[in-house]
Amino acid sequence: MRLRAGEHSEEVRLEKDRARVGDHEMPFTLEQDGDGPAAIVSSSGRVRVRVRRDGRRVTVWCDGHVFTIESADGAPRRREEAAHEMVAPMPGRIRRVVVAPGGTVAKGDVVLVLEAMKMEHAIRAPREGIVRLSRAEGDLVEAGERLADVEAPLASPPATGADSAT
Amino acid sequence: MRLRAGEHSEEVRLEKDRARVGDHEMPFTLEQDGDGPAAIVSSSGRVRVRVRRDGRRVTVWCDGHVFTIESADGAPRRREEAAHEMVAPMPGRIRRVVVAPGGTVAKGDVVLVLEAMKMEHAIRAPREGIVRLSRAEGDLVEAGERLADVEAPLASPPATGADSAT
Amino acid sequence: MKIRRLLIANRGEIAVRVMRTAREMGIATVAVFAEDEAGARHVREADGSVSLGAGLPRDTYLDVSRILEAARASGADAIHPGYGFLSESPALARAVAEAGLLWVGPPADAIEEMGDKVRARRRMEAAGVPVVPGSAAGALTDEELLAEGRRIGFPLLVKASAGGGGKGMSRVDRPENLPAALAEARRIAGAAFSDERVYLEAFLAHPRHVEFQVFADTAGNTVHLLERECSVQRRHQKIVEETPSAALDGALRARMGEAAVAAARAVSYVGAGTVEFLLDSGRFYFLEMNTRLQVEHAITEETLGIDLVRAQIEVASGTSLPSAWREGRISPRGHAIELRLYAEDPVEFLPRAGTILAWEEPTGPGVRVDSGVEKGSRVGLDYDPLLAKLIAFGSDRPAAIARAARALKEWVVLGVETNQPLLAAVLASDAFVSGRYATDLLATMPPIAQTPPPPEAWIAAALALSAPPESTGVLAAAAPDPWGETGSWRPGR
Amino acid sequence: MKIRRLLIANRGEIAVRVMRTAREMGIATVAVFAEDEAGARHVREADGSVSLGAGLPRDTYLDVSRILEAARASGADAIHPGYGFLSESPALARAVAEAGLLWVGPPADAIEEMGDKVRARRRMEAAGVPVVPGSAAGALTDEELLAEGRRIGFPLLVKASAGGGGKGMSRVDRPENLPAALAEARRIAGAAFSDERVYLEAFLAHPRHVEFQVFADTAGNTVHLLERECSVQRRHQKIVEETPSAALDGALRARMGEAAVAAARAVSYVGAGTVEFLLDSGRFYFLEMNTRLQVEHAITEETLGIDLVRAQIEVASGTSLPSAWREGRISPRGHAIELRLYAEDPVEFLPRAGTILAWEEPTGPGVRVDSGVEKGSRVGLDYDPLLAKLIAFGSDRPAAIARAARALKEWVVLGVETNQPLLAAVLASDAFVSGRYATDLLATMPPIAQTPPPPEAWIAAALALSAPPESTGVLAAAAPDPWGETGSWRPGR
Repeated sequence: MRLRAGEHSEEVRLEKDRARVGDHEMPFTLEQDGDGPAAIVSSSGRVRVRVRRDGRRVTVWCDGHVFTIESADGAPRRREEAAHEMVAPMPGRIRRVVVAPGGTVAKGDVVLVLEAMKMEHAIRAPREGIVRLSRAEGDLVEAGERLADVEAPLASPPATGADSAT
Repeated sequence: MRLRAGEHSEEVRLEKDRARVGDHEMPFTLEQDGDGPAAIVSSSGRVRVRVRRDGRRVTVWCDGHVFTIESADGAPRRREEAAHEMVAPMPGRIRRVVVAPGGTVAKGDVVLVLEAMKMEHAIRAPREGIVRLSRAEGDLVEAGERLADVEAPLASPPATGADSAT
Repeated sequence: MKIRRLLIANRGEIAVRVMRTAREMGIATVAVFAEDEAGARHVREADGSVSLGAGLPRDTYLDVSRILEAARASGADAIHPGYGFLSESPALARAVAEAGLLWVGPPADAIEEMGDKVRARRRMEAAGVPVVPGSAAGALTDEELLAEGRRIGFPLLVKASAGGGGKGMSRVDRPENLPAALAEARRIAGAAFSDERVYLEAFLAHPRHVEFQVFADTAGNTVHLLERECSVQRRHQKIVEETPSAALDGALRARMGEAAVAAARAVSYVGAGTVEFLLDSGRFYFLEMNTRLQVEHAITEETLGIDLVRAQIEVASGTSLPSAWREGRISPRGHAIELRLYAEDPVEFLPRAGTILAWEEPTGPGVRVDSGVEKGSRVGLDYDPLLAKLIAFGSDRPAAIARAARALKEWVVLGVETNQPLLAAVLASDAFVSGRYATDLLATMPPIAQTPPPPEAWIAAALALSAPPESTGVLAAAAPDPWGETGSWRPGR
Repeated sequence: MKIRRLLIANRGEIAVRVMRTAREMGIATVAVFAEDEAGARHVREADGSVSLGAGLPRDTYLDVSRILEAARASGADAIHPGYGFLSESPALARAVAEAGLLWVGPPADAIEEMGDKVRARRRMEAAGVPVVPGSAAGALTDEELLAEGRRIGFPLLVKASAGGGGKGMSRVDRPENLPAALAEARRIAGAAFSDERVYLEAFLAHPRHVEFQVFADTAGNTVHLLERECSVQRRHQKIVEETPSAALDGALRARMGEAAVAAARAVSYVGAGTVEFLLDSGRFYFLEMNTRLQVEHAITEETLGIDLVRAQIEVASGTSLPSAWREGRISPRGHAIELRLYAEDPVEFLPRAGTILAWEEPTGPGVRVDSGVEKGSRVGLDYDPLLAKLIAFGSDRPAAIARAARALKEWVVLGVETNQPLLAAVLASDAFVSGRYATDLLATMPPIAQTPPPPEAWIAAALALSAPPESTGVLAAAAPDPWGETGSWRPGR
């Protein structure tokens, strides 16, 4: 299977007691405990691992380092951030909405302010247009969540599927 | 339900947010975590608990104490130790069988020696008769397991159901 | 007065840590919690707990009247404030005394004196404690401060009078930038402390941040319990502390310790406190006094073999300081290092939220973990991102560093990103290993490398993605859900 | 010589503990295991492991040639024997040296000298170390020993010359019982040590068992690192140890320490060792010397702030003892207590087997757990029933006791019965709290009460029995099966 970890990517094939990682053939044994895989033992030694899976993505703790690895086989690609969208760069709370819904903005205008801990982060308009908010002041949002779009002025119809504030 | 812990026994009834333990009515809230019940909180305070179940028996860790509690409702009673049986008083390994299978013993004769750690424990005949072994030298046995019986000489037929040594 | 039931007006690791000592002293413990933390570890470790209601911290852990209500409701006879939240609130200290309860902290007046940074500077100067050259207390307007700035020299720092933790602080390199910096600092200070006053301080190029633990009792005994080196900081927040400091020799240590005691005496201090100094080119300057237990108090406990929380509770109960302390018979030994594990990314320090899916603390000789979370804990964004502290003790500094690195590497945390890679990089850095570093250590370190996964990580991932989802040991309820579906398990697509 | 790869010829908590220090010293670790322990914790914590094959301990952990094979196979350049097993085997010590590997232990000759209890007594007498009055070395026949017995006086003890750990030891109250006791002791000694020789010792009525940690390097430096009080014993096996001992004052401590150093010097000792004394009415007698790391070494580490395993490895590598030790600048501080958690019932001390279903170690300030098991570990009957050790440190003895009691109460163990109730009873007993106790402490304690379950336990049980079985968090594979069916889950009947 094809796996991806950020910019790194590998073809990994599992066979009985051996794995092929890229061009590298690697016999291994797996140690498990009540919490799942506990170690991978190969000729290069014993490496402790812990894995948690969420759908087609896993986080792997491996001897003190943590990696997020996902399946890249025919995966629905993460929604690309469209040029007209504003997404949350990190989890946080929407502290202030600066532009009135339906208001017009220039490229680079601050649309809303996201607070994570005690820091405030300005979310700016990616282009000129009319703001449609997907979330409201006070909302908690996850990283990558769509916060608002900017529609081209006078051109496209109102975005469908944008939730009203919840 | 009727519960038993060694010589202690209680009638326990669970209702929504309250329990009746014997004559004692007790409102409580349950705290849980990924490992099951974590605490029982009542007017007398918060008591940490951990529970593991095995069939109709549970072991309960409760603020530093451990209790084994089993359901006493129509439970198949533990097999009573018959007067002609020898059972293991604790888990261990059969170190020596002193009497030849089919050999004759007097009451109180040592039939076999059970070793648990470095201690040896003599298992003696409960009455006069002919020894039928259920287990063999070197076997690992659990507490309460039948090790051998002594048949009355010349009287009863050979015991049925006694496993041959495994 | 013997305390029977102690309410801990805090959360997270410090609440858990205070409860442990209280339990050892035969004192019942009461936790308080905001509704979103009803199942949190500090609640589960207490003998009893009281809800502070729902809402943001200002309506829960920061609400003086709710804390007092909780104390009344639970029958507590004393309150320990921990650190942060209301620990440096003279209002709570007064209200507790007025309610006839014991306050496990310094007198409200001492908190107040030290809480106003400008007043504290003046006090310290009067007490003969050196302070960083700065603006006169009366200087408030732009014009007055500009004149003072030219006298002190640029670069300099603008600071909030009521501040702490670096909030509202900024560096100004040229006189012409001062007015804008003053305006910004006033805005932030006003919002954070309801007090817009700011002042100026000389900027030290490569200062070390070295603090002294002080302790005083109601009988007038005031002592210091040696120093903690706190120069490893990110954005003015400490992440690694150690004791002893490699920057002090016996003579300097004695002079700084005397200054720390003089600072505490100047405000008639009682209880545990910390006097922070900047140290630059062998000269030291009073920075501020933290009138509470410090996050990093544990390294002092490890090298001195003492329990500072126990001493706090005893002093609050009217007991004198231990005679060994009063007579200077403390016996520092070995070396201790604290690593703060934060739920934040190790590069930009952005806080991270999530649910702890795996949590296996390192253990063994010389390793102590003070932790506020456990497997299944929900980490939100409304609270400080400190998850736990690792304290490593060794008979000397290299042994302590090796132990800290070993333990850090064994610490399994999944579900929330942490600054573990940053902490590992600090321990491995030449500057830290040499002991010669200042508050700019992190700035001088190469960026944290994003290492590619080793073969074992790829294999483990492939195994997990090949297996049916239930077999990975994740609790359905605990799984985060980045794909937008709701919580429960589903087969891999 | 710098060690690169260390094989630990042991299992359980001591193997894990040695590995931790090795890892901190940058030394790779190799575990060995009998096949039934392939997934054991000590194997999982090592960098690599080698199977010793299947079978009883004598064919695995006690097989000198297999240990050496494992070292060769794994490329180890040094062997640490831990305690028990082959740690006091001169044969292994010699074989390791002959194979060109480093032995992290004393010279084979020293092990041999101290291993023969009669020879050791003679050596000690010659070195001016007081010994318990006993039979002459030449006395071997019943007649000779009976004459010696009359000289020493009854009651007296019969002991195996090659023995240790109380094996083959018995008390004889009258001359007429001596022949039978000698026969029994010879039989046991012959079976256990392949050496039937026995000797007699005066019986002390209420002795305390106090031992001194000694350490020596190859340069001829020999020091002691103070005492451990080990009088809390069940059937001659220690279960609670503490340091310092309440029975010693400064003068007695100095005299006993000197005697311990003299004992070590008499056999040209190198490395870590322990000299055990009996102490009765202010007089002390050499009992035996354990030529290895002691189970209870950790309490010395806590009060002295040192790492004895690191010192062992350094001495084995040819380094001298730390200068502080050589110059007598050790700095004992506070009080440390060790509790040994055994898989055994707390009344009859019968060993218990099973699978650890829940295992949550206590943590926090001053609490150290050295553990050989974890959740899911299988506890069998073929090995020592020691599961883990809890080491509690406090600034004084009452604080250490309170901390030990707090931590013991927090320790969650399910699946295997342990001596937890006995340990709790010891900590709470008047005799232990007073510090005035001897080796008969357990005999003088009231029997452990079988407390009835509190309401919360009944409720928790009822909840678990009402729920579908999967919800109790038990792993199907880990569940013991007292009802005779095979392993997997089934609904409640």
